[in-house]
Amino acid sequence: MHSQRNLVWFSVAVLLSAVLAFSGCSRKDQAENTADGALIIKIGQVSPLTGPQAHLGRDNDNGARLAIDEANVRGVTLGGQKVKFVLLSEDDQADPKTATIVAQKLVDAQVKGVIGHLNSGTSIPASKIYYDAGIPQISPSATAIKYTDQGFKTAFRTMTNDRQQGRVLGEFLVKKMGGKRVAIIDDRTAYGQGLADEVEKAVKASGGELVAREYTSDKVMDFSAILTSIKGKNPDVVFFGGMDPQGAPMAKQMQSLGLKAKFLGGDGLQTPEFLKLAGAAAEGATASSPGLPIDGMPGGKAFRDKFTAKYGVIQNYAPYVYDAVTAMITAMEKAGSAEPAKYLAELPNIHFTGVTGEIGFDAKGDVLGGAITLYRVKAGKWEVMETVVSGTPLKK
Amino acid sequence: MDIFLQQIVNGLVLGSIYALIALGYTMVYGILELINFAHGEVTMVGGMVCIAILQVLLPAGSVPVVVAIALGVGGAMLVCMLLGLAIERVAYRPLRRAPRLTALITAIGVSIVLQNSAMLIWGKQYVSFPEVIEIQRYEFGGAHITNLQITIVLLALLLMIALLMLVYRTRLGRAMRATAQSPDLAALMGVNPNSVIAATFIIGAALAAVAGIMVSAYYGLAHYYMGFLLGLKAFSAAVLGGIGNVAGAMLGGILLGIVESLGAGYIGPLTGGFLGSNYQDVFAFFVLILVLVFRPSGLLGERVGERA
Amino acid sequence: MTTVWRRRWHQLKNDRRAALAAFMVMGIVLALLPFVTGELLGRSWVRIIDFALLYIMLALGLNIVVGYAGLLDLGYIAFYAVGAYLYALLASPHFGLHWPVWAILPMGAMVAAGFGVLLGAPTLKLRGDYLAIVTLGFGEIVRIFLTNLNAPVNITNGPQGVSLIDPISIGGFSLGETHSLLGVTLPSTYTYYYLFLVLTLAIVFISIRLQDSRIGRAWVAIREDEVAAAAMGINTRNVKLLAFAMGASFAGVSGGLFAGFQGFISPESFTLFESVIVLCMIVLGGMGNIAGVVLGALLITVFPEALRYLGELQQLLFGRVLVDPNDLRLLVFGLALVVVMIFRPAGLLPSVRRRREFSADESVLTQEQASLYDARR
Amino acid sequence: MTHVANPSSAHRDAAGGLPAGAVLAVENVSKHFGGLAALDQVSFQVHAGEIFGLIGPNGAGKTTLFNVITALYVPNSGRVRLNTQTLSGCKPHAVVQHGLARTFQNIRLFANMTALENVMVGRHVRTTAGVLGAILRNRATRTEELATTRRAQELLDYVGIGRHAQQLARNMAYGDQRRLEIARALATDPVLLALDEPAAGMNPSETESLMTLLTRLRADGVTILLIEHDMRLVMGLCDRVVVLDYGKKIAQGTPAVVRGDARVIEAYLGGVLT
Repeated sequence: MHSQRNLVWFSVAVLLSAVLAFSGCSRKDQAENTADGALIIKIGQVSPLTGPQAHLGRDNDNGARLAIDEANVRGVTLGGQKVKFVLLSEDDQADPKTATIVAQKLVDAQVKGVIGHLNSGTSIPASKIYYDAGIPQISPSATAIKYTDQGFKTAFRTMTNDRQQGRVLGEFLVKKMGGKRVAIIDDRTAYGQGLADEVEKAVKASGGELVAREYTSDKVMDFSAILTSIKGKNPDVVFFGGMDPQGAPMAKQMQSLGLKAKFLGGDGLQTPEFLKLAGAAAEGATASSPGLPIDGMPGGKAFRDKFTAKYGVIQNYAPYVYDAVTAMITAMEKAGSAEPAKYLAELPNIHFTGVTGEIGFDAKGDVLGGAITLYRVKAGKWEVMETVVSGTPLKK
Repeated sequence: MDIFLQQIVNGLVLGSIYALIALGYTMVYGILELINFAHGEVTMVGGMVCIAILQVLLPAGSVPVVVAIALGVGGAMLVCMLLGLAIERVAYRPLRRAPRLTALITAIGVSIVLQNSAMLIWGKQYVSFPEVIEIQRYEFGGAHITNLQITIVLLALLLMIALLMLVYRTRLGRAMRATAQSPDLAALMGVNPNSVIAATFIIGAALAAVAGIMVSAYYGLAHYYMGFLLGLKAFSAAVLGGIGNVAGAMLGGILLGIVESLGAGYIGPLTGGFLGSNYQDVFAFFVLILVLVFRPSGLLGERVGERA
Repeated sequence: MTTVWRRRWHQLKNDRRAALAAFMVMGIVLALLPFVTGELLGRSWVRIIDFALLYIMLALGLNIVVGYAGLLDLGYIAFYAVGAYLYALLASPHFGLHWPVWAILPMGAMVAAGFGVLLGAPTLKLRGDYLAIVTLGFGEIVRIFLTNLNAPVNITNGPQGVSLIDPISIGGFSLGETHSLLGVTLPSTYTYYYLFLVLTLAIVFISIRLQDSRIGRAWVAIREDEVAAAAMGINTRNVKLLAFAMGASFAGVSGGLFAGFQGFISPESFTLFESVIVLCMIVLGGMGNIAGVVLGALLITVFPEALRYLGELQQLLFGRVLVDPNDLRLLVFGLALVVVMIFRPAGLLPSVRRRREFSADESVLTQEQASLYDARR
Repeated sequence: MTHVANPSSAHRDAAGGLPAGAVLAVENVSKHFGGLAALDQVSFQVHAGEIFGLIGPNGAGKTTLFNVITALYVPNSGRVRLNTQTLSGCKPHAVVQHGLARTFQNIRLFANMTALENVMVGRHVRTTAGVLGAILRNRATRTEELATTRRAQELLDYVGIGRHAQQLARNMAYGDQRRLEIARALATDPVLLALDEPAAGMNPSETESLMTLLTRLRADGVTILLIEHDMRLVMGLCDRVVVLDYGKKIAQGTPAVVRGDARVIEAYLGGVLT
């Protein structure tokens, strides 16, 4: 007799849930106009606004806002119709599942384009939803090769990908840092592993010897075991593909283990955070970051002044978000329409000088002429060493 | 050889931290048969509070470093003790008669709450531990060990001995063991189970606080999320040694630490380079499972007979 | 005697009628749910409901292992992962394979069941928390292998995950695209909803049938007292393994659907936390009681999403957003867990069994038996 | 009239080389734990339809022997046979399969199942429905399920707790729990019913009604092996008894004979037996 009773309860449960689902009050957005008759154009922005990367997510959000506000102040008319841009920011918690949900949310809200997501792991699953909806997506910071490799013609990015950065790092490691014997560590995240693998290829290609390939995770703080076995292979450079929370204690533990090799990392390490956490151990560490040093950027100084005035210190990717928005609006103006179908066709043809440098996209949607800059910690500060142009040169 | 020695040292340091935390799990389990999932979070709070206090005192410069550290450690222990007490009161005491799984879920809930409160208080960023201790490196047989590491191991050892003393030499200890054997009988013998249990939580929390401080000092940082993994490892250690058994927790902790670092260091050579350090946790868990399959109640855990 | 039978028969008849009514209500609600939700809250909420259905399947599977057989499994998500990866590898450009869904899903169930037995075998002797930690280890081991099996031979594509997974399509009818049937437009998320709904109902049905069966009783008997169960002629080994296998097979199916629905999977979707969440679902809702488990799964998937509106709530209350709602979400979730467990230790909808158990009248016996710390139920 | 004795037990008697009438044969069983011998060359037979008592002072090895018979322990030497089957070395569930059902000294019911469900679990070994049957609920399964329920109710009525069918085992009175345990054991259609100190912790009146139940069981042809402290129960009930002391069989025979036996009296330090 249980079964029947269960069915009754089951239906009750379902009803309850339905009610609960509706209780989450929300309104639906239609295309509307402002008081002065300007057409409202919604642009989405997605990044982790919570969790360990929230500070980066917030930074992206601010970058986008700055660009949007400026465009509105400047005043944009598409096909004779005056328009006003509105930014819808969503939090994907750097989680793939949530990413698809918020992507769906933006599609529902009929955004004309999306800036984001911040992580590769979220940009990839979301890209399918945007592609199905035919909405252009420009990620300012997803570096996984796969993102633009899926054949989705709606996916673009304004930052160099892992292959470009990895190649530069690898060559620099061997040729400039004199790395004969190289040890590579990655944190088994999409970012860390992707970058590390590219670096490994480049190192081998340019004649370096890989003496150790070790692994850790993005949650642990103890690396003494792997560093010890690396020490046994006495390399002269250790490369770490991962983020600063791991990189900093790693640098410390290299010291306390008496591991003398030079320490090299990617853009995950080239942060003020790393300096703070590693303290004295940070000295001499080298790390790369896509793009030009902010002061080396064409509009760098101006941008930083504007940004810091409004939102405080630039965390990391804000300039790329800014350029991503500019690229999108430029394409809209070129097409004389904000209709995705129309301006999507123009995106590959645009070319302008943005904050981070010359912006243009190749057939895949990767940024052209992406530059990579290398930094070294000197006296507790990141100092520019040199900038390498990695991407395919721009067609003028 | 020196590599091997170094790995042992690494394992020992890691292990003694695990052991300290494992004690908290095992003591509570011994008495309540409850996995206090939130214990790892208490560890995290310990580290955080200590850092907070140091950050206030050090720049002021008015107090000498030693005093600052003493205050930091003391403050952290105090906060954690209160926290432990509160957790027991609010989350566990009402559920003593409930099915064990209920208590387990509550424990998980508590640890989620603690994590996110910590996030709200200390932020999402990693917090760095002020460099108060001048790091010295000593070398023996090719292996390096720092003064900090030595302090950690010795302090952990000291605390464990102290705990053993407490459990086997004092009235409170006797009361604890009695309660663990049979709460009702203990009650008949005039032991007040509630106060004994409270005491257990407090002691466990104090040890966790010290462990948390060690961790954040050793790695130079703390994060609201760090308690989870630590707690998990420590709990495994407690089970490995035979949960409910104080000596077992210590053995399990040290053992797990050494197994992990040896695993990370030698799994490659062992498997002819087929598996790398990326499988170190597999290795650790594999050892754990093996032990449990052959000794279903852990290394030192006494055979728990058929209790239905 | 005869009176007993008559009483039974009456109960049966009454419940039948109630059930019929319930069926109809349920049918209507479920059929309209996506459209109503889509209109009121937007399609993203339909997607959320889709995920909720996946979690219901998961939870019902774990309910067999934990709720019925009383085997505390903290590595359950591994079976979900197995199902998902099986689908991803057999229906994506990764290996260039594009098998049909009707071939993969049953296979996923089988393989997952196989893994279930694999996990069960070494843990048969273990009880309670020892079992918990071993299953936990198992779950982690599976995840670690998924993360690292991209070298030396690339099987799982490692941390990068597998993308471009084929959307589920039944007889050329791809759920990946928007269709319009007799004037009604069916977006992808809606069609998925109906597929998931059918499978969920099937799993609910199976669970109900198992509950009052010879096997179901054997499971509960083992949960209650393994030695006595063996003394009653129950082959505890096989029956336990059966529980693991059944539970795992549900997860396998659910995982396959997840892969097809999401189009991209990576190891980070199968962490220990997911296992814990699924466990929370069944305990919160009411272990061993199907309705309870369903409710628990729904609440835990929908609740955090609903909490996204905490911001607007603050607006209402204080006129401005004091704390970023996203920061409060998990906190509130944790608090909810604690509070519910304290005030409804048997879950929101306890099973008949447990309800009796908690309203245990104070007969001499219960007083004798109820030890102060009796947690061994 | 409810039929409780295993229908097939009658024709099994002669079979398998057991002397006519014998159901259970304990043959030179010895069991050592480390140094000390808990059981030393113990032998006896239980005949169909009798209540056979196994008695002895504390530490005499009664429980050890019981565990050897129910195959929880494997004897160091000797064997236990139930009709044609050798039990020693069987898995617990197989022992039940072969027709030996037991109860526990410290009652072990399925606390959170109803009385009815408890007994239905007892039918497990005599029924066959599997997962598929459960899901499809085909005719075969339905009839089996119905039969199981009916049989369970019968047995509950038989032991006199039919009205508690829907009550949780844990909420039943002590005496009723004993009866439930017996009913559950009977549900397995045992050739031999082994009771481990059924009167333990019972008050006189409960013991009284238990005796009536056991007598009735015997009358209905159930063979019973009884381990007991309570001499009144043993002497009043058993057809034959074996007395153990320090793991040795020191006497065997009708209660009357055994009561007179000098060694038994000495073993019990006199007095107690009267």
